Formats: sequence, C-alpha cells, structure tokens
Amino acid sequence: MADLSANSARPEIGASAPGFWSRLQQIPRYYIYLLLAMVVIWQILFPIFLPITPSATTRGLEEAIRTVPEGKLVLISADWDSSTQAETGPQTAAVIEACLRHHKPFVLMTLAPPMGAKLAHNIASEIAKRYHARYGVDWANWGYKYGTSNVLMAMVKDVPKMVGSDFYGQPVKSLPIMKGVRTVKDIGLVVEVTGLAGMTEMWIGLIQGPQGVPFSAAYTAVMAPGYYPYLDSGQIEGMLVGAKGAAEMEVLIARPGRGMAIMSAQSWAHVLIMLFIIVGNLGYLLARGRERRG
Amino acid sequence: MTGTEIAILWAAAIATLGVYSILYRENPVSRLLEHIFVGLAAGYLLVTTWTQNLQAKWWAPMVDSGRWYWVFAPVIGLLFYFIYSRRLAWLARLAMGIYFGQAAGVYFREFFPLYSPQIWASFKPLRPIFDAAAPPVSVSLAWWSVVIQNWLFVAVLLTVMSYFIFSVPHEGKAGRALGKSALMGRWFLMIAFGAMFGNTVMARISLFIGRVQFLLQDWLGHYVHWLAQRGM
Amino acid sequence: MRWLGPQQATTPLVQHILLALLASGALLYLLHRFLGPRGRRALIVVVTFLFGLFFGLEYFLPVRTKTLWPTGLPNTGGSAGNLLTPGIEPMSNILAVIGAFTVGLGVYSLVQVHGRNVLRRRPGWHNSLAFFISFLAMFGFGLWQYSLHLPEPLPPTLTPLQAFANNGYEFLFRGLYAPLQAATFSLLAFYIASAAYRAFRIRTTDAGLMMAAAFVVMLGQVPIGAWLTRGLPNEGVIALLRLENLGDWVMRWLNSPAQRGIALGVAIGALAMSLRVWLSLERGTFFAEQK
Amino acid sequence: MAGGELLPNEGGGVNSLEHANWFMRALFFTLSAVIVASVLSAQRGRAMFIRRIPGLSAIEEAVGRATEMGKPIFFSPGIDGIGITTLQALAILSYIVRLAAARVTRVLVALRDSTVLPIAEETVREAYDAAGRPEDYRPEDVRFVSDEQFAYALGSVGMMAREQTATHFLFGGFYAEALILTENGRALGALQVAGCPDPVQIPFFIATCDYVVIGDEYYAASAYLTREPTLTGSLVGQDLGKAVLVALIVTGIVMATVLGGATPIVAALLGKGG
Repeated sequence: MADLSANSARPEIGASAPGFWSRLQQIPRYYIYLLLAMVVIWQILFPIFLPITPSATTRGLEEAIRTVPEGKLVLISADWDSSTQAETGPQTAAVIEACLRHHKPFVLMTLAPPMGAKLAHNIASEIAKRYHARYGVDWANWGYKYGTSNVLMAMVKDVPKMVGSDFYGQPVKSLPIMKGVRTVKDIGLVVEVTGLAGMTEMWIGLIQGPQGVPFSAAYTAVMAPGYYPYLDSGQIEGMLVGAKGAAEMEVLIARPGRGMAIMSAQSWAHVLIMLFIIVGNLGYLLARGRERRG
Repeated sequence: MTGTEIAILWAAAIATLGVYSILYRENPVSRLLEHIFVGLAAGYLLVTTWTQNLQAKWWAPMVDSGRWYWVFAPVIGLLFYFIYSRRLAWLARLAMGIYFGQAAGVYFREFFPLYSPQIWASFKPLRPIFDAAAPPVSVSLAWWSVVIQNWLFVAVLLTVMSYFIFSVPHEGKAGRALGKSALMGRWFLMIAFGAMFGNTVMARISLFIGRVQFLLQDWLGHYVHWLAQRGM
Repeated sequence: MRWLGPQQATTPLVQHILLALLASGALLYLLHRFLGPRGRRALIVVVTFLFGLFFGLEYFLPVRTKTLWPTGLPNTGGSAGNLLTPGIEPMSNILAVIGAFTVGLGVYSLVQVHGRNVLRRRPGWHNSLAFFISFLAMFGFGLWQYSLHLPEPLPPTLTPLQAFANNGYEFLFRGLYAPLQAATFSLLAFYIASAAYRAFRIRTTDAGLMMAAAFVVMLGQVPIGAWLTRGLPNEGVIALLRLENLGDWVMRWLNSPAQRGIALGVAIGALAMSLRVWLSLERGTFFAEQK
Repeated sequence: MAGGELLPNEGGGVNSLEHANWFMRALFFTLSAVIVASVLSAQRGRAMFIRRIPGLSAIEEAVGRATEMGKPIFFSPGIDGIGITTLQALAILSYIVRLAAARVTRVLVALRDSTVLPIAEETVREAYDAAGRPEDYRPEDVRFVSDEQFAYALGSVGMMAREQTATHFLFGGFYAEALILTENGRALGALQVAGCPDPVQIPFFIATCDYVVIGDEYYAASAYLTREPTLTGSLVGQDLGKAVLVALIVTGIVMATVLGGATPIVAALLGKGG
C-alpha cells in the first residue's frame, strides 16, 4: 500500500531541468498569496455580480419569515462574534432585511459570545434607519442573556421575565413591541445565526420540539452540512449556508447588499484557486510527457 | 470618533498588516507582534482565570458563603508544582492521577452520546421503501436512486472501517479480500478528504474578506471618502 | 477592591481555613514520609481508578429517583438521575478550579524563557521585553477594568480614572488582541490556496481522487458552478448533476459515511486508550516504575 | 457535535442519551471485555500481527533526519486540554523523546494547556531517564506557548523558525491552527509527520506534511511503536471491537431492510432503561 506521504512536499517531476512546464509546477507561494489578495480586494471594491439562483434551503427561510402570523415576533438569535463575522454578519443583515421587507416585527438576542449583541445591534440599527423602522416598535434588542439552555427553559413560561431589560438596560415591558408577548408561543419564528455547534440542538430540544415554535437557522459554510438531517425532517424550516445563503436571501428580497459583494469576492477567489490547480496539473502532465519522450 | 477609537483603529490596522508580513517570511515585525500577542494572551489568561473561574467558583463560595473546605482545591492544585522537585514529584503524579481518571471516565460518558446516533443512523434499508412521511433527501428523487444512495452509503462506511483493521495480514483468500476492501476504503477516504478540503475553502476566504473589509472600510474608509462611499 | 467580593471573612472562617491547610500539610507530609515506592504507586493507581469510576459509573448506573446526596440543586437538568448524578457537576467544577491553579505553571514557563532572554541580552531580547510589557499591561488593565464593573453600553459619564482604565483595556483588547487573533486566523485563506495548488496533482490515484472531490465541492459553493451547469433540469435525477447539487451530494453521501467510518474506528481506539489509562496499563509510558 | 445526526425517535431528543440503557450497558461491557481480554491474552505471550502503518514507521526516519542535521525536533500535542486524545499524544511523545535522547537530539514541546504542562514535563523527564540520559533533560524545552489558539500558532511558528527545527511532529487534537503550523513548517523545509483522530484537519495535513496518520491509526500508535505485549494486545482488542460494531451495523441494516426502515429498531434500542 502506498504511503500517505503527501503527494506534495518532495521533489517535483522534471524539477532537475527547469523548463517552463516544470516551473508551472513550482509557482512560488508569494505569487499565489499576492494574486489572491489582489482578487479579493478588487472584488470588494468593484464587485462583478454573478447570477445567483436561490437554493431550496434559502427559499425555505424566506418563506418561513413571510408566513409568520400577524402579531407574532421573529426572534433572531445572533450567536456570533468577529471570528465568523464575514459570514454571519451578512446573514444577520439579510434576515433583518427580510423581516423589515415583509413587515414582521423582530427582536435580537445573543446567547453565546457576549460581543454578538453589540455587533448585531449595529447592523440592525443601520438597516432599520433605511426602512424608517423605530426601535422598540418595529424591532428591539434583548441583548446578551447569560445561561444558554437555562435561558431557553426560562423563556418557555414567561418571556418578559426572562428578558428583563433590553440592550440599553431599559425594562422590556415598557417597549410597545413586547405588548402581548407572554410565553414562547408568542414568537412566530426563531432564526439562529451562528458558527457554534450545539446551539441548534438546544433550540430544537427545548423550544422547537416541545413547544412547537418554528425554527430556522443561518450557519457558517463549514458547519452547515451537519444540519441537513434536521432540515430533511422538517425541524429546521429553512437555512442560510454561509455568505452564499446571505446573497441568495438578498436576491429573494431583491436587495443586493453585502452578501452579494462577498459572494463575488468568494467566486473569483475560488476560480483563482482552481486555475492554480489546473495550471499545476498542466505543468505536471506536460513535464512528464517531455520527460518520457526525451 | 474619540482619540481612543482612532488609536484602536490604527493599532488594529498595523497589527493586521504586520501579521500578514509573515506570508513573505518570519521577520522582525512578525516576531515582535508574535511576542506581543503571546504576552497579551498570557495576561488575558490570568485575568479570565480569576474573573471567570476562580472568583465565581472558588473565592466567592469559600469567602462569601463560608465554605471553608474549598481551601483544599488550591492544595491539590499546588501539588502540580512539585514536578520541579525530584523527591516530591510523586505528589504531582498523584494530582495527575486524578485527571487521568477523569479523562478516562469522561470518555466513558461521552461514548454513547457521541457515537450511538452514528451507529443507528447507519441502519439504511437496502430496498425501496414507500413512506411519504419520511422523505430521505430534500431533493426529490426517484425511489431507485434512493436505494442506490443507501447501498453506496453502506459500501463506503464498511470499506472505510475495514481500512482501520490493523491486525489481519492482507494475505490468503480472506486477507486479500480485506486488502481490496481496505484499498477501496482508502479511496473513499481520499474523496472525503478532498470534499472536506473544498468545503473549507469558502470559510477561510471569508476570514480574509472580513479583514479586507476592515482595512478598506473601517480604517482607510475613515479617511477616504471615496472608499467610505463604496463601503457596504 | 470590589473584585475580591465583599469581605465578610469572619474569624471562624479564617480559623477553619488555617486548620484545613495545616491538616492537609500534615497529611501530605505523612504520606510522603511513610509511603514507600510501592505504596505511592498503588495510591496513584487507586486514585486514577476511583475518579474514572466515578465519572463513568454515573452514566451506566440505572436511573433512580433516590440519590446519595440531598439534591436541592438544579444540576440534573430536570431529568432523573441515579445516586451519583448530583455529584457530577460539583466534581467537574472542583476539578476545573483545581486545574485553574496550574495556570501559574504556564505563566512561570513563559516568564522563565523570556526572562532569561532579557537578562542575558540574547539576540532578540527586545521581543521578550515586548512580551513582558504587553503581559503586564493586559494583566493590569484587565483586572482594573473588571474591578470597575462598568455596565454595557457604557454610561455617558465616567470619572477620568475610570475612563483611563476602560480605554486602556479597550485599546489592548480591541486594538491589539482581537485584531491579532483575527489576522492570524485569516492567514488560512492564503495557506489553503497554496496548499491546494501543491497537493492536488494527479500524480497518484489518491491525489487525483482528492482533487476531483475538492473541485466538485468548490464549484458547488459558488455561483459560477451553478452557472456552468445552468442548462440541466432543476428536477429529477439529472438535477443531481447540477454542480450546486452535486457538491452537496458528495458531502452527504460520500463524505459523511467516510467520516463516520473514521469516527467509529476512533471510538474504539479511544475506548481502548481510556481503559488503559483507567486501569493504569499505560503507566509505563508516562511514568516509569517508581524509583 | 456538528456532524451529529438526528435521532429518529420522537420527543426524546438529546435527553434519551443522558444515561445508558440496557443496550448501551451490554454493548459497552462487550467492547471493554473484548479489549481487556485481548490485553490479558497478549500478556500471556500470544504472538500478534500488526500491518504496516506508513505514517508511524516514518517516525524513526524523521527523528534520524534531525540527528543527522544536528538540529532539534519540534513536537506539538495539539490544543485539546487533558483528555484521551492528549494523553495518547503524550504517549507518542514519550516514544519520540526516548528515540531522540538516545541519539542526543533535542525535542522542543509546545503546549497550549497549563494543566497538560506538568504531565508533559514528567513524561519527557521519564523518557530521558528511560533512555539512560537523565542529565540531558532540559525543563525549558517543554514550553507553554499560549492558551489562545492563534497566539499558540504564531508562537509555535516562531519557535520553529528561531530554533531551526528539522523535524516536526504534530500528534493530538488539532483545529484551524493546524494549517498555520504545517504550512509554515513546510516553508522552513522541515520533515513533518502529523496525526489527528478527528478527520477535519487531515486534508490539510495531507497537503502539507510528509506523512499523515489518519483516524484510528492514531490510537494504534503506542502499540505499533513499542510492540509491548500489553499494547499490542489492546490493538488486537480494538480490531475485535470494530468487528463487533460492524456486526451490529450489518445486523441493523439487514433488519432495516426487512422491516422497511430503522425507526422500530432504534425505538427498541432506545427503549427505557433502568
């Protein structure tokens, strides 16, 4: 059985005679780094939007938001921080936009990294301004709530009591948006935005399953594949996968924004990496061909 | 923006660019930043060990609630420091023994929650099942393709597992069959590794996009109106 | 010193603590004085075994309503447990606290390495000096800022001293620590690109298979993939060949069973290692026979 | 666990795995008994075969390379805290230090967890003793780098560059920092051998290292390297344990095929214990 020695590190075929083809196999890594940086910066500044077809999972989330019954809240659980911001930030923004576009009142909450409350708050205030949505009436931020699963259990019976005060430290009972919100059943949809494993299991185990509150999620691209089984079983109604999901949501609600720009940078970076792989293989094949002949 | 915010902005930008200099090679700037980073992390570790762990879990119960027996915790913890004495090192080993035991015990606890769902999720029926209540995939597919997928799933799982059998020589009739299965398993492993690699690229590029957005919009954009306008 | 918590240390508490310290000191001395090499080894083996047993047994004992300790604690997550269940969370806490005291060892190791560099003026000693400055700065400002217990978002009026503490901490954390973290993490974007370029050569079957799978999944992630196969139908089996579906299909039907095969092998391997550690069969590896 | 699949039982959710039931007790006891029995049988001298595992065979060669070049070895036991993964990493470290000590080659150990530090120090010192060179042991070679994941990565890369290490071993629990370590290590021209029980970082190890130890090969390491009867016995026991799991899965598949789905089987297996 062949070694698992990386097909990589040691001498390349044809390396002894540094012809053009063999040089294609050994592009110095600095060039790769430089080109990648240039492509990303270029696309962030001058994005070339590519046609995006929304996937079934994103359509599921859009529909879930659109069909939230009158008088019920959308709860966006923003459980992320700067480490996954490039994906979860646009996702949060896209979900907020979808709520505002469909005139659904929403609240933000953060269970895991405390920093998430502030980051999501900044995004929400910025978007709300564009829609002339008022804090406390059309949306609110419950802030960071310590205690993860204990928070969820406390929420079942009495939401205002669990929340206590909002992001600004004022009692939530005083907010017009909270009028009529008593138990967890007054929440029409939970959208979990996160890069953390375990949050979904908690929501499904404690709220979606036992209380029947619809649940959707937005995940980083790395962790999303693990959650398809929940999607198949209907426990997750819809899901955004990475920045791609955010871009698809923006297409669905016809609001190209940060997700689209990030996706164009992503696309061209992927194309660049694939080109490098192809060039490397071409170099390898041609150098090998020349070596056999000569 | 306040003076502090400006200082934070510039420090963050310089730190970011400084770290990127390591892409060329390990250099004096990256070395300096490395030491600053390690220093900050060590300081932060001490602070959080007190504020998030010891203060709440140890000091408060002991001093505020009068549970004096918590004083035994540092006694055991300090046993670890005896590794620096050859004569007393065995006491450190005693403390380590606690953690060895815990490591094993915790694994015994994790075994089923971690792996039993994986075991019964592998019980895939190998014949068509017409059950509208439980569609097996989100893409609507013909029944026969679902059956093929299940066969494939089982084949991949079992051949991969056979790759990790170490104590049977790949000789003789049965051994050669095992060898073939292991080779198949190895190929499936390579496909899986390639897929994982490809699936990670996007997340990693995202990280850099996040930094570029910071540099262009938050930092430069603060000074260059043109960039700020392009900011999203 | 509010961060130390309200000082209610009454005399009996101090007495108890001193007594406990004396008692444990005496116990350790006696153990050290009177246990021979074999006794010491046996003691370590027994301690390892008992702690492993405690954590393991709780999972496997039948669930009963009766417990060994009176349980007014909400630590069973609301579900039933057995007689060991109420002990799991306190014991985990205790071990976390004990473990926290080893932080000093880590810091000592750092101070030792860098202190030597500075004292002996070794090449690059100024870096070690930078280590000490940033270490002490973060430690000082971190504790100071914590001791202020400032609410979030910040109140509009801070005393100059409060503002100094807060700004200092914010500068260290948001100006240096977090950006260094994020920038280092983001290096991976470059490394993954050059690693892909080098590793995916069709030189061997292995590398070829890896490359093919990576290509399909990467194309499926970005709109270009969808654009390449836009001509294929959206429904039915052929829809699987659309790159965005194909990548997904590879992840779920080839990647997950392979990962599961690995995981189940590891499950048994780690079980064997756990048993060896628990029963001290691996002892010769870590600590040879007692001298 | 992100990859965890949904349990096809109703209502029970995660809680149904909070304690073992009859089935889990039986399975756990069987698996443990098989492993222990195999250890005992090996201790009585039964000869046992282990197939070649290239990544592990490479360890000796890799140590030799550092000796030839007169440069130190770098070892990282991953960034997990104390747990089974890390203890196995330290067992491999012990073997490597013994090899290196006999050839008067330094081994630098970079740690992320302060509780692992004393254990690693003891392990290394013991290994020097076992190699008959206690005087060569230098406590400062076992270093705590940082508990912060990426500070650890940068610090370790700095250590490789400054100490000019010729061979890098990475065994243990690795996450995103893995590629930072190995890509830089490769650029520095070191020979690298890496292993991790979790598959997620393996693709990146394959892309950047010379030899890679995958999945359960990692837990086979002690036995493979030392050939001690206790450990080889345990390895054979591991194989038997895997055979038990395969048998269980095959039975489940057959039953699911006959019954038309896995739900009734799982319901029976998850039934109330007590």
